Amino acid sequence: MAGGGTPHSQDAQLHMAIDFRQESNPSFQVTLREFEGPLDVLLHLIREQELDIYDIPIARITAQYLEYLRMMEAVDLGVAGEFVLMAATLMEIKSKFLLPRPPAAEPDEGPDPRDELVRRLLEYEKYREVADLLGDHEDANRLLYARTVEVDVSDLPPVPSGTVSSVDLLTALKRVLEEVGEGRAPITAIPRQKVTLRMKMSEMFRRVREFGGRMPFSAMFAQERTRTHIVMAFLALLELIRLGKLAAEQDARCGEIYLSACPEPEQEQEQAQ
Amino acid sequence: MTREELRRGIECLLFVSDGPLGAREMSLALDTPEELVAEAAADLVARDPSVSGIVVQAVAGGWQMVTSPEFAVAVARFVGKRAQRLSKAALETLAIVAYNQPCTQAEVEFVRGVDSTGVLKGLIDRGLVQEAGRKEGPGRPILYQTTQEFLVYFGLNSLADLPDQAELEARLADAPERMEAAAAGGPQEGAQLPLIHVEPAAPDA
Amino acid sequence: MTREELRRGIECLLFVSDGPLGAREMSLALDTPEELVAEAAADLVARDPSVSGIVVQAVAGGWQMVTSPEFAVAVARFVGKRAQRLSKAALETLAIVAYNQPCTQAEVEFVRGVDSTGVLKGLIDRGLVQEAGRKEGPGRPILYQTTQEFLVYFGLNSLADLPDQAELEARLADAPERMEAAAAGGPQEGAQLPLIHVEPAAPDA
Repeated sequence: MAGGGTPHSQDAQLHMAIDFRQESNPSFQVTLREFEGPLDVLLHLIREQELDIYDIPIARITAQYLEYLRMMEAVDLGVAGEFVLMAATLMEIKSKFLLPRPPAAEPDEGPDPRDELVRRLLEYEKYREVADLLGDHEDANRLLYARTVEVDVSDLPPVPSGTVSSVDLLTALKRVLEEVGEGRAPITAIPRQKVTLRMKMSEMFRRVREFGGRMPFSAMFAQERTRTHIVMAFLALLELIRLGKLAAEQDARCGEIYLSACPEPEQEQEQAQ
Repeated sequence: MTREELRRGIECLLFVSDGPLGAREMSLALDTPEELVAEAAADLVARDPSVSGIVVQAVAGGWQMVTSPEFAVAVARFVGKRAQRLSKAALETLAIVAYNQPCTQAEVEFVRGVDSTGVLKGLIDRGLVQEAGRKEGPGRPILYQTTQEFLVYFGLNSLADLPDQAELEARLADAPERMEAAAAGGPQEGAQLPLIHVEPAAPDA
Repeated sequence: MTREELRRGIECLLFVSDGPLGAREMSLALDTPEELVAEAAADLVARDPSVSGIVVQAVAGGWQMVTSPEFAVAVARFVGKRAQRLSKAALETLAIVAYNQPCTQAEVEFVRGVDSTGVLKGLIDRGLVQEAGRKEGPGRPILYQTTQEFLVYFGLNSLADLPDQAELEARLADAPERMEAAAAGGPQEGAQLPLIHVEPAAPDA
C-alpha cells in the first residue's frame, strides 16, 4: 500500500489532456489533475460527463478509469494499491451485468451491483464538499492574525532586548542537569548542609554582582555539585528574575543566556527622598 | 460596571490571552455575571469594523482578538511566513473526522478510499486532531477527534457551524454543473443517504 | 490610505508585535511614509480612552499597545490565574511535596513554617499537585503528591530527575520528631527551615 496516500500529489501542476476514444463514446477529454484517490477519479469522470450517478454506465466508466490508470503509469506517477483495488471492483461489477438476469420488468430483482459503489461515491462527495468549505474557512482565517502572547509579562522586570522565556530557562537548566548526570562528583560525596532558597538567592545575586556585567547562565552553576543544588540555584534565579533583581537576556534563540544585576529603582528613590 | 466598561474590560482580557476565552473565565476575572459578559462580548463582535483595526471573533465557544483582514498584507509583511495551507487530503480527512468523531483511521480510509496514515499524522502534528482513547472491539484501534485548535484554525464557534445533512445536500444540488445529474437521479434517494455513515472497512471484493 | 485606515493598520501591527514598534518599521510594513505613520500613531495615543480597553502608548522610540490601567485589577486576576510562573510560596511548597510525596499539609507547613492551605489549593487548582489517599494514623490526614503536569511544567522526565530523592525520602521518616522539635524551637527556626532539606539525620538543636 502506498504510504502517503496519493501517488500523484507531487504533480499538482501537471495538466495533460488525454483523449478517450472508446468504441461508442464520443471523444472525451480528461485533465490529469491532483486526485485524492480512486473515488475522487470516479466522481470526476461521472460529474464531468454529467452522467447519472444512480445509473452509472459501468462499462464506459470502467474503461475510462482503466485508461486513467494507464495514463498515470505512462507519466510515471506509479499506481497505488487503492487504485488497482478499485479497478478490480469496477470490473467485478461490470462482470455481474454480463451475467444473465431476470427480465428487467420484474420490480424486485435484487440489489443492483452498483449500489455499494454509488453509496460510497455520494458519501465521499459530501465530505469533499465539506473539505472545500473548510478550505474556504481556512482562506478567510489566514487573513486574521491572533497574538502570540507570553502570558505573564506584567510583573517581569523590564528586559532590554532578547527577552528570555521560562522555556529557555528550563531548557538551559536541563542542559546543566544533564551535565551533572555525566561525571560530576557523585552525590554520596556531598557534604550535607542546609540550603534554603533565600540563602541561595543571596548567593546567586552576589555571584552575579561580583562577576560584573553579563554572566553566562551556564557559569552560574559551575560551583553546584549536585542536582539539589542546581535545582535550588535555578529556583533562586527564577525568583531573582521575578523580583526584578536580575535580568536575563539572550542574544539569539537557544543561545547562551546572560544574567546581569538590575539597578534597584525603589531603593534609590527612597535614598533620594 | 456599565456595559461600555465591561466591553473595555473584555478587550483587556482578550488582549492578554493567548487563545480564545470563554464567558466563564472572563466573568471570574471581571467579577461580573457570565450572561452580561457574553452580551458585551457579542457587542464587540458586532462592532463597526472602522472603529478599530483589531476585531473580536466568536470562536471555539469563546472569543478571541485578531487583526482585521483588511490589513492581512501589511501584517504578513511584518510577521513573516505562516504555516502552510492544508492539503486537499488533509481537509478531506478533517471533514471525515469532524463528522464522525471519535473515529478510527480505518473509518477515515474507508470513506476516502486511500491510505491516510501520513495525513492523520500530519494533522496530529499540527494539533488539529488528537487521539481520543480506543475503540472497543478487535484490535482496539485508536480513536481520533478534532481539537479546540481545529475550531480556532477554521474560525468555527462549534462543530454545529458545519453544515448538516440537509444543508450539504442543498449545497451539492446548487452546484450548477451538477444540477442536471442531480435532477436525473432520484432526489429522495439522495436525501436518505446518511452523511454520517461510516462503516468499518467491509471485506472488499 | 486614509488617516483612519492608517490608524487601523498601525493597531494591527502593534497588536501582533511583542514589543514597541518605531515609525520606520511600521512604515515599511504599511508601505506609507514615516511621517504619516507617526502622525496616525500620535492620534491613537491621544484617542478617547472610552473607545477601547486597549490603549496605545508612546514609549522610547516608538509605540506599544497595553491594556488600560482602568482594568489592571481584572487583568492581574486573570493573568495571575494563568501565570506561567509560580509564586515563591508555590515553588517552595511544590519542592517539598515533590521530595516528600506523598505527604500531608502538616508536613509541608512544618518545613515552610507557615500555613499553606491557600498555596496547596492553588497548586491543586493548577493541576501540579493532587490528592493521594489518606495517611494512616490520627485524623487520617489527606496525602498529596505531584502530578504528571508537574513534570511537564519543569521539563522533567520523571521524579528520578529530581536530585537526591533517596536522601529526602529518608528524612520524611523522622518528620514527626522534627515537628515536636519545631514546636519547641519557635517560629524563627521554622521560617529558616530549608526548602530542600539536606541536613544530617541527627536532630538539630
